[in-house]
Amino acid sequence: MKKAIIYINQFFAGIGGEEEADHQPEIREGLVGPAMLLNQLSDAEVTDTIICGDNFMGSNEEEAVEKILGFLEDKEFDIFFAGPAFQAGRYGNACGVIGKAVKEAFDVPVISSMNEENPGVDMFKKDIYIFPGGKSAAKMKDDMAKMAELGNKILNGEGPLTAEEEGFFTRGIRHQVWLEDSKPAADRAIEMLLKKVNGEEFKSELPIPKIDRVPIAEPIKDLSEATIALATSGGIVPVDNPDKIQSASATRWGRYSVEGLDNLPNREAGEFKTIHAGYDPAAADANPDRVVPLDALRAYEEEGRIGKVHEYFYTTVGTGTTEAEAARMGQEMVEYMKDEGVDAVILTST
Amino acid sequence: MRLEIGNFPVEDIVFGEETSYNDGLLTINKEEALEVVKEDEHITEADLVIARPGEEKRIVPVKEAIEPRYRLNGDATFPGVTGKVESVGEGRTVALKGCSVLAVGKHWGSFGDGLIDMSGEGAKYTYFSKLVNVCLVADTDEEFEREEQQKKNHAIRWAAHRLAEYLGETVKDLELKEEEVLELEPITKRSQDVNDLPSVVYVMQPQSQMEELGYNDLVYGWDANRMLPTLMHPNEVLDGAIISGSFMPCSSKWSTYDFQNCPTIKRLYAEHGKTINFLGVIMSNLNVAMDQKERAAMFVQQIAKSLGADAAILAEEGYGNPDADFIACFAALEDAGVKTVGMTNECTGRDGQSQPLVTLDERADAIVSCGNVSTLIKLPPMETVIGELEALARDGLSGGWADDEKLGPSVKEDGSIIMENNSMFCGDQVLGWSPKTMKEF
Amino acid sequence: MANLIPVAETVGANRMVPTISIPYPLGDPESSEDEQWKLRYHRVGVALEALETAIDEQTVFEV
Amino acid sequence: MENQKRIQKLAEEHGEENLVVILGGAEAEASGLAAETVTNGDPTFAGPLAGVQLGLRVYHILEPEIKSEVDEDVYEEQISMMEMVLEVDEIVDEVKLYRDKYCNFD
Repeated sequence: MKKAIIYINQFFAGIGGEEEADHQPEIREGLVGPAMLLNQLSDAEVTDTIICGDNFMGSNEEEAVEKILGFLEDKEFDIFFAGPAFQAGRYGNACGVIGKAVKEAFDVPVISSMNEENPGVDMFKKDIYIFPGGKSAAKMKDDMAKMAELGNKILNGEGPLTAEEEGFFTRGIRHQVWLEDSKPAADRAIEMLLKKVNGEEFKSELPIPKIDRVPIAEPIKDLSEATIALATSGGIVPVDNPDKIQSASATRWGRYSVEGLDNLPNREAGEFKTIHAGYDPAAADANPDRVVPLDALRAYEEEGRIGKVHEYFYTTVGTGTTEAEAARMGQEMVEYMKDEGVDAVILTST
Repeated sequence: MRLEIGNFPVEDIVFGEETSYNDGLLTINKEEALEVVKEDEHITEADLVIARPGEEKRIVPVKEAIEPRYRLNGDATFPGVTGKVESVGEGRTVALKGCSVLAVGKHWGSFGDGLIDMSGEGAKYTYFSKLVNVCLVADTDEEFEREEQQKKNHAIRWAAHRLAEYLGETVKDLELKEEEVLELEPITKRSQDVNDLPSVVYVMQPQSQMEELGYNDLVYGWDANRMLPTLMHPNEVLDGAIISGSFMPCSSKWSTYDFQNCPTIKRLYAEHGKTINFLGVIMSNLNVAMDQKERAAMFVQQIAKSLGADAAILAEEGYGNPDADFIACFAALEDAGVKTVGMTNECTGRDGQSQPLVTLDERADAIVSCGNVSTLIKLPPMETVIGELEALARDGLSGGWADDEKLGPSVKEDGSIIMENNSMFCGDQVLGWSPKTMKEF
Repeated sequence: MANLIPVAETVGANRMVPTISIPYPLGDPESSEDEQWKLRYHRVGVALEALETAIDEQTVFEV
Repeated sequence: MENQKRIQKLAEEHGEENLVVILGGAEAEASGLAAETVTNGDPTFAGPLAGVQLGLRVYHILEPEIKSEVDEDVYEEQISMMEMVLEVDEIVDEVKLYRDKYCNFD
């Protein structure tokens, strides 16, 4: 029989309310509070209950996560549940923090439930399955039933588990599916068009998601003291592409020295070229400075407009490259840049 | 404009003495057919191989697909490619239905080439597994692009078009059994009850992002990169005026076969006079520079406005940077009060977590989505490979790779493969066949 | 520095300087070497100005 | 929570068959929750009666069975005002639902 473990807070463990919210993390073998209900509804056996005070989790997150992951280390379990957390904000946060950590550490499905007003929803819906739940514990049964039902489907290998059919909050994870009725795209388009023209309700197959915002960096106070790095998604690499960066859907990146170079020598000179498969390479191969403007930045260095050009330029390929991979590569590049005192980056894209 | 297409269903294709059509059986004199192929001296080797639905056959690298056709007045079936530039879309054309000519590299693949499995799990990823295919497997002396990831594939693609015309000619004198009539009255000469219906334009954005000539989709033989959006009659699109290019990641590609049979145009025809007034096609394009994208969107908006279009269906051939053209056009149409439905595929990554289109705009509120280019697909070996399997891994196909830390090479020793949907031949069927959509998981 | 400003905006870039084309962001091969250099020098200069400028929303700097 | 503890204790001391719980809640949902708690166990699974099925007899004060047991004048004085403003039928139905379903005694 498959095994499940559930996380609940001090209140649902019967330990106490606000006065006990600093309760230390603990694990109890067997069923405590809502674990009993889950055990009735789930196809898995609920073997243990993890309990932690909401405030403890809020103010000692790292310690709490470390302890709880420690509890789980020698446990066997196939699925993890957290909550339901209803409208309780701190509890929702705790379910999300633990759920995400457990998913990353043990790669098991994690399921929770929260009221749509719970801030935990927006914070963690991308990381774990979260069902829209009731405002208070009066909805315990309904909410737990939804969690258990999805858990059962996952454990029994049933699918596909789409947000639309199962009802959990959308997670920004989109995959292709074959429509059951095989209705061709042309028919779907005409139907949508007629509805739109006639002012009837219609449902886009690609709802426009909210756009990510990046915090704005402070301006550089004194450029003449600053070290500026060049970076590109245009795929400029040494001609032998030593890091084997892919020409599309890249997952790798490289950094190459420009020390002592006034510009980037081209493909013909046996130095730099582009391996980007998404655009015509002729112009970039003939003069890589068209993509990575080292020559121009050197000129500003000479004039004293900037302090200096950073020793390396950073590069990868931006065609078909997923946002997640791009973000990861960017973060990895930034580590190096920070270590080496780079103040600002000019990133060129093609 | 009235186009009559005489349809001859093809149930099977065999080689034989005389190229002929008889009651669903197409017989090809291989030698004679290959002579047509080799009219271009750049073709160094060529063979024809038949691939039927259900057979254990894997075809790669596939560069183009064409429905065999012939124009009965003797003009070029594919103007500007197999003959002079003369207008199409009017008069009579015959077509061999249920089959296609595939242009297949004997060795070398390129970024925009794809793969077709005729049976098994892989068959569902492409429309062409349902057709009886005449595979023209050829090599050329186009040494200048041998090592390039982007290839024009000129000799093979043009040879396939000649071959399609040659096969189409087989039925030119035969008695018609089934005829499809495609006719739209001129826009200003329609009856009141048609004029009262919501008027709809179909905006197409065929691939045209390479600034160098030879890679892009062609409009009457003219590189679509060199044109501004223009009004076309849907019959021209269906009758060979548009030729597919050699650049776009393959699942996003619209082959010539797709243009000849464009399901969205057929569907708009079916609704014409009943629920809508189908005005025609605005042929736009895809561009590299932002001002080009904006200029194209502006022209599309202007044509739609001048026509008095109430609504539009907008389709892009591609993803990534073309999404910017798609969204710019979508926004321009909505701003002009033209209620628009977009058709596209998405690139959400192997894990499904990436932003679906690189550019988004809340005005794009009605989209039909046809698939994820980056879905990983694993397929078992096939008994027979037509072309060269190694091309998938070696030659930089958009959905293949030579090596990967986790996944290894795309082509395994036992002939099984792992690839991205990107290289499924015309797999996302954005011109209207797609039975796929995208859902949140 | 990007040609596809809408893409940069969508992914959340804050300081943006337009470039001229996808295959050659900073130097059109059709124009003379001198013109290309001037353009590249100028646009990189705009990027440097952008780095010095305080902004409170996504900003596309004029070139 | 305290109430659940108290009822659990009373049931242990006097035996479940010797206990009748009379509710005074003003809303159907809350009364139903309380009725469920003392019969089938705490449905919120937060209190001592989580997973404990006492199966007690449970009535709302507004139900005719209880009304008939109470001195008319006292009822008039204490309850009748509330009887006029509350959704009596809803409350009674809700409590009866759990009693009929989970009560172990007649």
